[in-house]
Amino acid sequence: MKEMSRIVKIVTNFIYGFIIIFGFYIIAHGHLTPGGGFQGGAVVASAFALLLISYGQMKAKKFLNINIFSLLESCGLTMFIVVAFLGLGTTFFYNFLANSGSWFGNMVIPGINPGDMNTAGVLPLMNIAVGLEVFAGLGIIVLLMADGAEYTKKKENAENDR
Amino acid sequence: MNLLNHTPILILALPLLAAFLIPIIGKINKKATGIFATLVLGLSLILTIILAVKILSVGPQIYVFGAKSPLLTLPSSLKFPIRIMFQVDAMGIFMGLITALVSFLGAIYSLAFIDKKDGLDSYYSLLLLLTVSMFGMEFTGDLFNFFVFLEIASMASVSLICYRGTDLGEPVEAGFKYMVVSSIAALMVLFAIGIFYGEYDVLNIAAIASVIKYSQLDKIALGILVSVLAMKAGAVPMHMWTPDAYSEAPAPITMILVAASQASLYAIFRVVFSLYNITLNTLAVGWIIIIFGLLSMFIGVTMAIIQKDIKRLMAYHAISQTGYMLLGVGVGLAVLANPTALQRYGITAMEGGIFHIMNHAMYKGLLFLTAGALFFRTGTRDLNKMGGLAHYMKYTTIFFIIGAAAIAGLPPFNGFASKLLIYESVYKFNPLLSIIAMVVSILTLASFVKVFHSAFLGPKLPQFIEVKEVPRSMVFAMAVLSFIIIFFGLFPDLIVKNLVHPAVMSLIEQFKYTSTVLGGM
Amino acid sequence: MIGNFPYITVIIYIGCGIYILMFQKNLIKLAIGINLIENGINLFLITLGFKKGAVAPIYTQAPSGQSMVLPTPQALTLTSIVIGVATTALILSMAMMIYKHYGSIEVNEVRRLRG
Amino acid sequence: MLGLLETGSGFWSAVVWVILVLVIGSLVYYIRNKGEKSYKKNTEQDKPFISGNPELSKEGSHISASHIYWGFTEALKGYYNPLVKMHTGDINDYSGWMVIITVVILIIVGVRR
Repeated sequence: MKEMSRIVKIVTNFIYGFIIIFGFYIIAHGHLTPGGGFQGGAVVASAFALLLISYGQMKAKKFLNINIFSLLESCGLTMFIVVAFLGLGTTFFYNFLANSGSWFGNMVIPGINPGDMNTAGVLPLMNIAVGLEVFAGLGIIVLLMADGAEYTKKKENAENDR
Repeated sequence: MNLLNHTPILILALPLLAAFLIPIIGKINKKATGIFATLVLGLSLILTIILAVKILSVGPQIYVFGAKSPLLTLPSSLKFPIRIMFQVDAMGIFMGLITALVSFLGAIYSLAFIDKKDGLDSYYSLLLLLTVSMFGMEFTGDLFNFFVFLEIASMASVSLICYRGTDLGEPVEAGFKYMVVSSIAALMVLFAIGIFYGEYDVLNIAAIASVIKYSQLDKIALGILVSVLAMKAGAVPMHMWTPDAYSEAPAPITMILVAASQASLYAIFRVVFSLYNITLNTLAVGWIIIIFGLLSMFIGVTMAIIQKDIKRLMAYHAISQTGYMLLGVGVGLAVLANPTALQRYGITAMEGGIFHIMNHAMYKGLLFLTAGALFFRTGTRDLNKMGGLAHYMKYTTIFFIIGAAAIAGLPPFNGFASKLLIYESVYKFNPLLSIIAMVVSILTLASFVKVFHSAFLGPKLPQFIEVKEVPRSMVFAMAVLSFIIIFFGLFPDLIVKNLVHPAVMSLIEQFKYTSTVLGGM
Repeated sequence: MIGNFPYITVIIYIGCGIYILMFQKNLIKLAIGINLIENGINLFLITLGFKKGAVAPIYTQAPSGQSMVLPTPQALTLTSIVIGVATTALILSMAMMIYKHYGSIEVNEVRRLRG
Repeated sequence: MLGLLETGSGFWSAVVWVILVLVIGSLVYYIRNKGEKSYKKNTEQDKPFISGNPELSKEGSHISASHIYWGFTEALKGYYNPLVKMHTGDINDYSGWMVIITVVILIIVGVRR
């Protein structure tokens, strides 16, 4: 994919930071506001897609490195399973942090309230793990599809020239 | 905190953790991923055996996720289970043993078989994911959890079918076809689960089974589930993905795919026996499954005889052998309603059908591994190009003879024991079915004689001069399977009495299935 | 009759999806067909949990006098959407590989394995 | 120890079968050894007699896979041609078959009692 015009690149440089921060907001507040690991990860991955389109596939490969994404994805997945294993004292996915006073352990106030971030025990950890995995995974998918599109474009150009 | 009552989940969680760690290990050193995956699968095989011994001695095991204790099925304030739970009874662990053994041997076989440099860590993590999802399909007691594992299984198997797709076109085509058909199937299963949830507001199989009334909606859900899962198991009118997928996947993966379609077969039996049991019109649904079995048997074997590609021929045989299992269990289902016939031949027919699942997984796995060995050495799968390989590959020839004799149902091997059970009991139900089953068995032998003659016999061909025996890890995997085939063949009563009969009983007695979860309500 | 409109849309969704899968010749259109069926079933799951005049299930306790919609179908739909993303990504990347090897994504050309 | 498998009407024991095969096999082998001693392998004696025609080379006479059951497939051409044509291999037919079979089963299960 060729690069976009200069205007798009400037706007992208400005915007993509906020998109990523918004994505992390959705991941972190998954247990309070609508959203969670997958939705937040998708928003962050849309920032990568934006970078890919505006800078074209060749340039984007320099700062969107597939190996880092794959490493991030494995770390996210392993974190998810390790958090589930930690609950093995009682049962597999046991929420050992809920109402325990330590991390994310406050009591939940019933009724209508804006909600306290420090509640719901293991759930925020799971959301972060899934968010990490999803935005790395979708990042890889977007980059690989860009490579695929690049290959088929080169093939078509070659056929048209012949 | 002894690990014993956590075994149902550890069988799944350890390979899952390994699957996620493998890309990281792959970065450190390429060869370690294969050995690590094999060790983890070996560990999960040992855990499956421990769980099997425990279930066959004590009774079905429940494992509730995230509850105060693994056995707390009903949260204090409610009358029906909410949490996702594993309910492993004799039938579930019977299939679990097949999955564990087949995937362990597949991992050992692929240590030497797969030598691709780049995609090695994705291969092993997908193999572990496929094993985990098959375990999940067989152990779960929750309908939606079954749908999620079904979807993971089809995605993992599709990516493994396309593993050789970077330089070849056919594997990707086979994978694409399988993926399209499996996603329709999975979405239809989700539709049926939506119907169940809409009617009974609960997703747990045992809870639904205790309140099911076989209303008009339940009939629709039953029709969708049976036909869609029959497609995933490879029953005939919808079997066409099977030869494409089995012939294009690498040999160890085909062996595991056979066990994966048997997991869908198990799902049909779970839906029909544990979810509905007597409430459904047993004769009609029984005859539907019998007709699926007959079609699969006959068309599977007649299509197999004319095949030229060795793995395509064996794939059609997998379809025709699935027909035997459907026939056996279909007869058992057809007579489920009247107890006298059930005692006389229904239970023996089901024992034959379910014992045939285990036997088929063993000898079909062995045959696919021998086909993989031939492909590994000669590079072709076309029977016309092969010839005289018995001169060079001694062990593979012996293993092939054992596998072919077992699939054709020759006496000392395990195929004969389960086919005999099916013939005698199905004869009492309806003689014509048993006659067709015998004719199909003869045609199976005919087509394997053809493979043996064209691939192994004949003079030494010039282009195979430098062919030599396959590496040790492949020979070891095939040797283990042959030992099991011979052992099951010589002492079938050990297996039938200790493993197959409890499995059949756990399918037939629906009240035991529901009472373990709802506490004998 | 108004209450049945979501179910009619579900039938239309699944009908279009199945029509596409059975008659369309382009592989990408098959992926679209699968997505249509998936959307239809997600809509079906959501409408199962619907209660007239109920509030979104995001509170620990329902506000006084009001009731909340059933949360479980929404969780099922979430997982189904996640699986839908993965399935579509897999199918589209396979379609790209088929185009790379076969040079075409028409169903009647992608037919080497038959018989 | 004998591994008796009850099969509804009778039983099956593979161990007894193997013992029988060994006993009868050794008997047959014993009778075979009593036969003509002057027979030697790989000599003129074990050439197949094809009414005097020269024997084809081994490579020439090896029937390859697609010709082995040509008689069987030729006789059943009426059954095989439509069956092979049905396996078209394109995806529309795969999903078409699946939808048709689901509809048929829904009719059978739904309409009956």
